[in-house]
Amino acid sequence: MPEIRRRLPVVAAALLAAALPFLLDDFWLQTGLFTMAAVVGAIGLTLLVGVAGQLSLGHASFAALGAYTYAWAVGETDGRAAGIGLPPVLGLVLAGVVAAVAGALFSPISGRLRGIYLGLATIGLVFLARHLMVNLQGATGGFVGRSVEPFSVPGFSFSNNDPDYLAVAGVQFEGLHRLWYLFLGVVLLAAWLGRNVKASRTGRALANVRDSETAAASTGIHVARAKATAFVISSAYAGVAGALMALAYGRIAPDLFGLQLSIDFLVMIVLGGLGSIAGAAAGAAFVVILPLVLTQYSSDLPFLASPGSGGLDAATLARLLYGAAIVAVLLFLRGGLAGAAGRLRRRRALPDPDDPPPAPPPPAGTGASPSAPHPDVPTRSKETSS
Amino acid sequence: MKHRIRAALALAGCAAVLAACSTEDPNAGQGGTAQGGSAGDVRTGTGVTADTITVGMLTDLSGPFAAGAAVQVAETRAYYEKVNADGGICDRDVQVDVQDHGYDPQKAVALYRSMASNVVALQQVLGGPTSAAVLPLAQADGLYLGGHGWAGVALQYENAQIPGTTYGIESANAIDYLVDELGVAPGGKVGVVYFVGDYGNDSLAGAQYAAQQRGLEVVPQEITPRDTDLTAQASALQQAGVSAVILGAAPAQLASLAGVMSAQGLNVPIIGNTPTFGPSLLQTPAGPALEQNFYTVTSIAPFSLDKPGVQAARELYATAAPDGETGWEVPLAYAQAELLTNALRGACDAGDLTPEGVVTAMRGTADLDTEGLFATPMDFTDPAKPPTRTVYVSRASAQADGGLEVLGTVEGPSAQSFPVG
Amino acid sequence: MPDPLLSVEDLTVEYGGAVRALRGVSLSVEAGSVVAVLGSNGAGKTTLLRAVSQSLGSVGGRVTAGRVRFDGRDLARHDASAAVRAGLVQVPEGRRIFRDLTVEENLRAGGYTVRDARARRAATERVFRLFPILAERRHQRGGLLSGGQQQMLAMGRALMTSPKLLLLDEPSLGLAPQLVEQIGDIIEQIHAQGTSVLLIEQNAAMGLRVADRAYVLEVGVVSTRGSSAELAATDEIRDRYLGVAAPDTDHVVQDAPPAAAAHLQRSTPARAQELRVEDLTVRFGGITALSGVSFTVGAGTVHALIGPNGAGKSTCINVLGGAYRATSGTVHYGDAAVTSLPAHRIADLGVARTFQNISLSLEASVEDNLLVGRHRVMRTRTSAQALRLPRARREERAERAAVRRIADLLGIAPLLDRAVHTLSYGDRKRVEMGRALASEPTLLLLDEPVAGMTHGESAVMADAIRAVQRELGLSVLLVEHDMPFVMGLAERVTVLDFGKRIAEGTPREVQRDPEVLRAYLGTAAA
Amino acid sequence: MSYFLTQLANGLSYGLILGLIAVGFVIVFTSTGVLNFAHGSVLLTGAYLVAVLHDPIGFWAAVVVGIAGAALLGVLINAVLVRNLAEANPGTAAILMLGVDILLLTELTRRIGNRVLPIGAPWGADVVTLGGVTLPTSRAVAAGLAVLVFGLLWFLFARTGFGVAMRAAAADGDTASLMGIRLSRTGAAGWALAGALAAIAGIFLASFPAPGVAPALAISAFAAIPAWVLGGFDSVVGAIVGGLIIGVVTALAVGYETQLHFLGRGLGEVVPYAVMILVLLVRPSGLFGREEAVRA
Repeated sequence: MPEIRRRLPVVAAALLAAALPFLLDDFWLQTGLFTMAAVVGAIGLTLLVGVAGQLSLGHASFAALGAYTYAWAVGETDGRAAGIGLPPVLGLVLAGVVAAVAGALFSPISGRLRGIYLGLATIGLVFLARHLMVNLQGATGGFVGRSVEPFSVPGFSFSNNDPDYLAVAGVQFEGLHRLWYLFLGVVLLAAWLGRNVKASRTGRALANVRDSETAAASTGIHVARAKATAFVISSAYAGVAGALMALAYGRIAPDLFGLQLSIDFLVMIVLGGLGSIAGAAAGAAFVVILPLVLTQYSSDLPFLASPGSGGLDAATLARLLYGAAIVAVLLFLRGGLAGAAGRLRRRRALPDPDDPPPAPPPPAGTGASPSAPHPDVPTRSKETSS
Repeated sequence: MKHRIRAALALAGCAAVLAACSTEDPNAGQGGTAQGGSAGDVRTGTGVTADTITVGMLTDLSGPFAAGAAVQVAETRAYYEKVNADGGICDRDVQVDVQDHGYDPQKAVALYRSMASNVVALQQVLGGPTSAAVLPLAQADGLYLGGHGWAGVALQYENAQIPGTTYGIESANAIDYLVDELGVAPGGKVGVVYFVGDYGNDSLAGAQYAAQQRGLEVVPQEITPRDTDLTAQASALQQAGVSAVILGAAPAQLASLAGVMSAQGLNVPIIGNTPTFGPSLLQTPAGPALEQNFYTVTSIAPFSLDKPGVQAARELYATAAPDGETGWEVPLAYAQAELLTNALRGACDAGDLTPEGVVTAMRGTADLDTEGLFATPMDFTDPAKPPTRTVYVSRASAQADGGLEVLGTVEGPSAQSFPVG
Repeated sequence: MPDPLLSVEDLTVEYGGAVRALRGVSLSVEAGSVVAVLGSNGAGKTTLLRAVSQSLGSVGGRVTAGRVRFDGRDLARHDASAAVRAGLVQVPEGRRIFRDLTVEENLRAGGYTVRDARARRAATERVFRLFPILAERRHQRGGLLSGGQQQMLAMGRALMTSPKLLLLDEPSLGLAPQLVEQIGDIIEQIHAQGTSVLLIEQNAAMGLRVADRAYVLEVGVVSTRGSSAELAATDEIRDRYLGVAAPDTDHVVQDAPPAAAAHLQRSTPARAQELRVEDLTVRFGGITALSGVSFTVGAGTVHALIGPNGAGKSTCINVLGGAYRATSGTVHYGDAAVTSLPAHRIADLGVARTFQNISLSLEASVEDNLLVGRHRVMRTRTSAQALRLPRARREERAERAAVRRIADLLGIAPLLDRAVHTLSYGDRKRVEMGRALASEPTLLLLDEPVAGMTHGESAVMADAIRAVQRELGLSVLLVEHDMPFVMGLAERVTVLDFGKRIAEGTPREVQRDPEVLRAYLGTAAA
Repeated sequence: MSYFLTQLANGLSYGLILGLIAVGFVIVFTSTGVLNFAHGSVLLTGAYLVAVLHDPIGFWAAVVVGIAGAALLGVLINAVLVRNLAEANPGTAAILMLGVDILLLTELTRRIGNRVLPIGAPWGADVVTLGGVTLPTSRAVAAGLAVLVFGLLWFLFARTGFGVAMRAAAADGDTASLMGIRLSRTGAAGWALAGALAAIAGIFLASFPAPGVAPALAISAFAAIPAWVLGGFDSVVGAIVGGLIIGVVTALAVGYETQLHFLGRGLGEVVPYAVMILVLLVRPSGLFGREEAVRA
């Protein structure tokens, strides 16, 4: 019974997401695609930052690698950029694999540095990736970028063609609609895998490394390898996210994968709550949708000036809200959206097997433990607080 | 048990979905356009109703090009107000749907999706990365797309309209002008300082081609929009002994480069592409150096040009934004509105005011006179060729309105032969 | 009678709103006196000092009841800086000098609150007179000083403000005997110059020598108080620090389920082996923490490592577990040379350990923490777990069952779903022990497993250790202060003092060793 | 040869400006444990104040206001935001600063718009020439001033009681507070110093040969991050040396771009980060960093 109750929100959300293409217009479909691509990247990053305690500002580079890998693997060589014409499914897998390999190549640094030091070091990856994107013109199309073949399986294309016309229950299914389901599938798979990793031997080892490297090593965990593993896993996620971005855009260029993308990924998981997969999804939705919606519907908001008139316009407001949301969550919302949701749930006293049950004050004697006062115990040891 | 129920539900769901599927287009065979209808004898599609025509501007009002974009929005709005006051187009009022992408490609793509079902044409999609993201989508939708700059890559798109010529031809003309008018001798070296990207690379390609034609050597220096201190580049150019510089960058880079070169005693001509100059530069420390050395080659007429088309643009702007900044954006916005209006009228005359009809009308324009907004009449019939190869040449002058004094027009031999597309 | 200089009344301190470190502690320091607070590790001594010096906040503690009055003022709602300005300075445990600053700069930082340059110069001169060696080395970086010199610097740094009351936290920690004597002399000198001193010591001999009065603190409450002479004469002090009396038998709690141990099974046939420590030396900067220590832990025996605070016991455990590198000497477990291996490889040899200050994942559940211990014996790879392949799920189920058996054994099964940060200190200690056991070790290194526990709790722990040791044929190396606990459990005991081995033998032999008595209670008391 | 020397001088002067910024990163980091991603917008704020005020109140008065304003902004960020974090750890503090940066930068961008505001410095577009080496006067002034500022910093940290207290607080805050040192004050002082240094750097980064103050100026603080990281995260000397290395390497990479063509175009942007990653591969804690700061 609790099993069902726990799954219920997830199932409901998935069903809702599956129903949306019947209701939404192109703007919202496109926004949804960008959001789902970001969700995949955010899940990967929250495994790295939230679970393993390692910061990365370099994930835009892995997303770029994934995007270009997909475009190159699936594309055909034409005048502008090379390609090898693999089936798109393979291209999607390859995007994750190549990004993972690149993440592994970075392990001499990702395994040795920790926390924010790694975050700073990874900034370099963004610029390195950009340099390669611009200069390896044969594969990337240079600064102008290259177009991306639509996703397809034999006999069916996730674009406006093949079949040229497809309608489900009276709604015409164009490329955006079709891609929606592909993306939804990838997101669900990514969330499921992420949750499994988090709750597995590897996930526990990563959390232990985050909390104390010394203790982790003493239980037989190879600390450097664990940190590198976390980095590789989240690189693979970023690579797949990049491939999805490529599909959502239809055309990719180096400008899409700047430092801002890395920062956005990071903000998503912080707003959502570090380490929480549902939180990462919520954070991604907030970060992607907010500016688009504000710009799109700015004319309906009476207090907003029209763009260019010099007053507070929608884009400026979106940036301000974005910055203010980060500041507010960090100042007032311990654990981000997921933390707040958890507290709300607990207050409603519903059992939630995902989280440990509420923390009652130490009981006055449970079992064999004569719960005496315990001296000299900071609740957080020095190792965990750093 | 639980599993079996789940499986049965899944099967039932699939069956229901399949039953609701159809791959037969009910509209097929009804004449091509899926939506829309016709009013009177003019066929219409998205963006056109019985009494309005909606055109779009997808521009940057909060990003790096906000100021210039605002000028263009103001001028464009004023233009269509005047058109509407004069009776509109095809008996309809023209409305301008302005959306702000903030120089963010992701926003641009999403906003494009919302506009594509609302507008009959996009008068402007500003910015390199943003227009690069939107162009293929607009092509797939067959939507007229103007005002995306002068990059040569746009020549591969049937639906994209280039207002004048390409950066590459601008730069080729610049080389021709250096040799023919400014006395740069064959065998000399010309520096090309350019932004990484389609704009800069196009400019470099034109300069390199022309230099080869005219027996000059190019010294390339790549920069990014973030480089605002060009000391190292200036030193490198001086070291190489250049006798002129072509700049495919933005005003901040021009100020730095001109200032440093002049301070180092390297007083050689600097010729910039259209987006390089802004009149406020003349107030910076680099002002004197600019007046001494700076020239620009532009497709669009400089603000101060004394021709009827430009005059009309100036007058409209003076009433629309009396205190607004003056620059090449004013005639450009006016000219683009003229081009689109011409296409819309053509589509109306042809009885096809659908998005496709607008593109067809634009491509049917062979000899459009813009009364000086562009240097020659415009010919849009071949998508793979720019509408003209002639540019205006001007030089910096604090006396002139908009900071540029027009010297004349150029269409040099290398510009004529420069292979585009 | 005038007000005492410092009076602490009914003080209660909590950490993180859950753990109470002090309960109703009262003490007073008369102007011009030296007062010692004695107690074992984890008794709450440092918490007491931090509460007095208003520096609890930085470690997450809070005074929930009682008050601290100094010089007639209530210090509550003032910060540490105000306390310093009022004339109360704390010398922290472990000296904590600023290693990158020179001696002179250290003193300058100490005298930060002294605004008057002349007074500051005079204070510097006074410190240099008290510690001539510091004057010689005034331009040297603090980190290059020896341990004794660092202690002098730490005290000199505190004296820069010419305090009315000096709080000293374990000044003898890790110092050689003659240096301890010297520090004692200096405390007497400081006292003679008119500064009152509140001294915290584990070295009862040293504490009782210099103090007029003393308090004994035991798990957060004052258990004994009196003049130094009275206390030195009581049996309780001797019991407390040497375990001379036979261990109590009446405290054995019945809750420990002895049958549970029968379910613990090894998944590998690994057997305990002999641990040989030979000529082990460890130096940190200017300090020698261990010098030439050798001992052997027989396969399947319980061996205790005892000694006063700072004797090098934890350093030794840290070298065995791979957290520290040995400067010289070797450690072999069976045939494997432990000293050349990284920590995770040592764990692979079947060596598991616990930590003095507990190192658990606080946000994770008890079960997850215990499962981390199973890391070494689990086999499925990340990819199999991510895909939840049947074998991964099978393994996960089996491991959860194994962890439950361990939890049953330690009496923490009801807590499996709780997050560790909600647990009491004693429960956390047991969780950590469980994590060590979960990795199916053949050698268990326990760093103060019952520090800060009540008698009842430590008895349960002793039973548990005994049970698993018997069931699984483990070797156990134990570092502990609680003498009755050690004496009742260990088969052999090695005694360290100042980084050297001073005695080894059966518990009974060691208890009678004059060297050991001297190390614990000082020559005076022996 | 004189070409090489010109590029070298150019790189060194630029490197000293980077050093000013990187030292600010170090001081904020050691005094409050914050990775200050808002450093760039603090820098821009200082430069912006000078640009708008130099006309009404004169350049030098505007410089004083700009430096004081940036310092005050830093102090405010620390007092209002950093000290009130729900979970105080370096990771969340760093992300908080990203949020602060977005807020400040958005407002400044709105105010500046697309304009380039001249800084109004008296040295204008002058250059100095010394033995065949040409250097913009503003850069020569910047180099001289940076050296002076570094000297003053040395005096502060080595010779004054408060400076020693700041170092003590940076080394061991808990113990320092036991000595009566108020960490809130050393923290505030750290932020103020960093803000002032950033403003000085900003003024020179907006001076000739750059055209003036534009929003992109905030990004130039990012250019100092490789300098900071490769110098070691907690070393002031390391930050200065790191700045010089990055400045020189960047200038040479740009100056010899033609010869280095095989590495691709646009080297100037990527070279600082490439150098940083190479250094970290060899020394994870940077050139002057303490080992334990990074590892364990």
